[in-house]
Amino acid sequence: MSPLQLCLAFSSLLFAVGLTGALARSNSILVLLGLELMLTAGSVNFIAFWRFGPPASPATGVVFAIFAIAVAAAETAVGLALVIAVYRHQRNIRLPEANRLKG
Amino acid sequence: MRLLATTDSSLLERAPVLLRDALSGLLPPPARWTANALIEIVAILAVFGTLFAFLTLAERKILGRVQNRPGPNRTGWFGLLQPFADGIKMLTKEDIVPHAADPVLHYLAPVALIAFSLLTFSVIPYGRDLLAVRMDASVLFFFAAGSATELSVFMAGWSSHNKYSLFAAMRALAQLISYELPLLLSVVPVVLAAGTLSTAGVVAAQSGWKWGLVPHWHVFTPWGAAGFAIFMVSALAESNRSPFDLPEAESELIAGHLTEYSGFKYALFFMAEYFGMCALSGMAVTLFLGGWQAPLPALEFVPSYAWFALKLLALIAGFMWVRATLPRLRIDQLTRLAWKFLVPLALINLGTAAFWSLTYPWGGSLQLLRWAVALALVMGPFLLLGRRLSAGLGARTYRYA
Amino acid sequence: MNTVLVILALATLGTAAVAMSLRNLLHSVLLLTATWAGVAAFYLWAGAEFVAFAQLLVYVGAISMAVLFAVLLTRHSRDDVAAPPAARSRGVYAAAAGAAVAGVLLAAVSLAPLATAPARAPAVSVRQLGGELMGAHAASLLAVAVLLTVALVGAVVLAAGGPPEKPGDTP
Amino acid sequence: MSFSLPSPLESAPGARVRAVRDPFHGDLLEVSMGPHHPSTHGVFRMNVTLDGETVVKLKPVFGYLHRNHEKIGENASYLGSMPYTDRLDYLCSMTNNWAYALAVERLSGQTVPERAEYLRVILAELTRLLNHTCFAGFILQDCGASGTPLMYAFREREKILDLFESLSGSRMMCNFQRFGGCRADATPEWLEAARALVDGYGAFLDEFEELLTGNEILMARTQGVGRLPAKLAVGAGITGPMLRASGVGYDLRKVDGYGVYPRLDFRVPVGADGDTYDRYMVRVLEMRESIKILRQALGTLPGGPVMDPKARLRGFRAKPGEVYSRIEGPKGEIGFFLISDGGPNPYRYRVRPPSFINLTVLEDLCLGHSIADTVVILGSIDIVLGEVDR
Repeated sequence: MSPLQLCLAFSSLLFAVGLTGALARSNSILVLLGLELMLTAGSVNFIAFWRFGPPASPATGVVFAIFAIAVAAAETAVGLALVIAVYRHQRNIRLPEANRLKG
Repeated sequence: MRLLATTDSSLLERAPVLLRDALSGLLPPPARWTANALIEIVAILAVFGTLFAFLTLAERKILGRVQNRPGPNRTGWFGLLQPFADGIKMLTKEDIVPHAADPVLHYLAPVALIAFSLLTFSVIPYGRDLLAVRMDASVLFFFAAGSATELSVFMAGWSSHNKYSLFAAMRALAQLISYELPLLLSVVPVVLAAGTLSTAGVVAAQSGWKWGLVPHWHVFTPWGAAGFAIFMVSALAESNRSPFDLPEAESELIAGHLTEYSGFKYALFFMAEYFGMCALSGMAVTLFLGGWQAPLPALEFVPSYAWFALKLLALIAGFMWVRATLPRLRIDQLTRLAWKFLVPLALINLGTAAFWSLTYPWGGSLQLLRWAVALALVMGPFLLLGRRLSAGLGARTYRYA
Repeated sequence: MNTVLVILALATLGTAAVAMSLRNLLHSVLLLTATWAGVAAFYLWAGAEFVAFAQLLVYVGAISMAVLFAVLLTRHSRDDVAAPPAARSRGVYAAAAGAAVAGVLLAAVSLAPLATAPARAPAVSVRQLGGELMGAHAASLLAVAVLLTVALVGAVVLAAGGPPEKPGDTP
Repeated sequence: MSFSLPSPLESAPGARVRAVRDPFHGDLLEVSMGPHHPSTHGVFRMNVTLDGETVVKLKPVFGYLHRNHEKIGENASYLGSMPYTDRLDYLCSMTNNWAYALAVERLSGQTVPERAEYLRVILAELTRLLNHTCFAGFILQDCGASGTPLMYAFREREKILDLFESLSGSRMMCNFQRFGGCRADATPEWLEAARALVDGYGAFLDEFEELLTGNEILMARTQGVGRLPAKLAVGAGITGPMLRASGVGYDLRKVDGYGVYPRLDFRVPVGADGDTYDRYMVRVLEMRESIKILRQALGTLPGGPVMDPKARLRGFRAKPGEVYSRIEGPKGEIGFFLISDGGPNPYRYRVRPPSFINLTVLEDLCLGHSIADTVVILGSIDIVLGEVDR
């Protein structure tokens, strides 16, 4: 396998692990972390293609990865705030019980 | 890694690099790179390990002198062997792990802490030719590695299964989240002015003297002085030193996250605290105090690493002085100081630095205007925010019945 | 060169997989921190120094702290950090879904006619990167900045805006 | 729909807990601070219930140092109790001695020579300096100033203790006062040394205050923290500097005018807010007044005996009756209640210890403040466990 394919395999597996975690667990923090892993797998792809892919502008992949990290940080902040808000309302953070849209 | 001794400097200046090359020269060429790296690692460990040992002694001596007592003076001349006695004591003490503790995290915490704090040493330029790892983004690396240390404090506090330790863990997290921001923001103006994220580049940007007298160190500009002050205050908080030693506040939380640690693990925490202090002071020297540069052209014959050591020790002595003097802040005051004072100041300081670099070509009387505006930009917010911060506080007058 | 990559990938995937299956939430978070550090190591291996350090700073330094904070704030007692796995059937379905996605992706990756790797990494200095960000990508940079600000403010409002308090309730 | 958490404390009968709500209202954590904690000033325990770091309930637990003082006093002779009083507040043995001696003197109608009265005032004011100096050092230590103020304070304390030692033979357990006077007379050299100490004390106080009194961190830590309203202070029987810090100008040296205090010119500093800062500052100002008193007393010390020649110590029997006698100790009103049935030992012996009674408001002061404040507030009450537990 070429390095690019290895990198892509790595990111695919990371994505799958994140997906499995997000689907399998009912704790909302763990679900959030699973999503985070999937996002990380995305930015791994950016770097992989930047490094081994067809040459484009020299910084594009890096710039995209940076943006991805920033967006992931924002997503986590909002996600955790939601988790805390949910906890304040129903005193636990199990997702199956957070199925009402009413407070 | 690929260090080459500059040829125009004195023998003393080049001595460390020459010594390293002589040692690795004994090996076949393919192994030299690895050998050089190993020698550098060992040198950093040895120098800072020794420094740590004697800093503990110096701290106790300085605290002692400030407090009208002699400090340790029984082991060796002037207590010079005290660190070794302490080391032997620490090593021979029983390593206690509480029954209810989380054993893995309890074990990992000091190890992770010491590892991360050692990482930060790799990017500090100790001298003209002394820099272990040359990287383009070494300033970023320094703070990335340093930010992980508080994670270990959290691990220690959480895993000990002690309520005081748990408080320490929460405090450590709050403290880190609050002070990481001003610490990084105070560095941004330097990066802006130097136009580089590499530590060597920042030092190079501070070379030279104005009128052959005043060095071009960042601390001698209005934004640099403010940035230096913000950096040092945040560094005190980041390294959990008094008056920001809330995680281990001994009068409140016994010893905070260290309560359940003993023996060598405790020593590792202690070591990491001093390493953190050394690393942050070293970074402050690099970013604001001209790194290894001599203060006057006439003093350039002194090797650059000596200047670095001198500045480093001066800053560490400052840390100790502060510790001997100030009371501790409360956690809400600590976070308020960060969010309502240091962060806005650091942001405004960024603007000041931008103004300073935009008005670079101004000359003559405009130079005076430049200084006046920059000083106003630094002092005005400082006074205003400071007044708001200490609103309602003040000396009182008392009546007599 | 590939050996390093394989080792890195295995370590990263291993920590991620274990983290996703642990009962103790705190251990999960700390292990995930290791995962993120592993990804940062991958970036460093790929030559994207800046991204690696940004990843370290943002994930290990900030996000892990925020997650730990959230874990500590959302529990009933000191020892309440256990996150019991959901029903067995759910785990099986999830594993099946994950395996299916992984299979499809891996098949696509191994079958796709991908260009061969260039001999050396595209060298990009921090200065260049800064130029790119402020030049070609200035608009997106601004958008991300606005997004971050909005997210931060929104997070604070969500987390801190509790139910209206009765007057006289607070000291 | 609004949502509120039922707090277990709100529904508890008689709970006077102010509900302290923060946005992250979590579950309550109980922490047992003490009996072995660096800042409980001895073996004292506070069962603190915390919401985050905020105190919502505080239960003081004491008695770890209980020594049966009052029962021993009923079985020992009148003179035999004197050394025990040293151990009440072991920082202020001289004032404890005086309060006990005064009670017995009133019970038996004894008089005290003029010189002894002056000597008692001198020793009491030295004790006040000693106590307040230690207090100032300890409270700054509690605030987190790592040792420096404490060491400064201890340096001065040693000088006073040296004086005590050369006069009574013991640094802390002086056992110096007797019914009818003092056990020994002060030599001219001793008086000279005392004058030198008093002359230098103002400079020490200036130095000490320069170190931290104007410090913003100290103000932020103490101003507005642990406010004690005057009404609560009077209602709870708080005395001493703690009461005066709350704005009540009540000082037994002025109110009762015992000893030779009416002849001396001094003022009583009074605080306004009753917070920790006031409690600290009132004590510092009191030290300056004590210096004034000491100057006057040392300047006008009359000659003569220090012991009433008619006084009888061994085999002493008081007339039947009862007496409550009190003086203004450094920590507040230290009083002794004695009932005599004419026998060689008191029928009933009871101490009114100032630290114990001042400690009763601890919970009121701490509620709503953080755990770090609790330590400072406890320090500002200035307790000695020997006296609290007796």
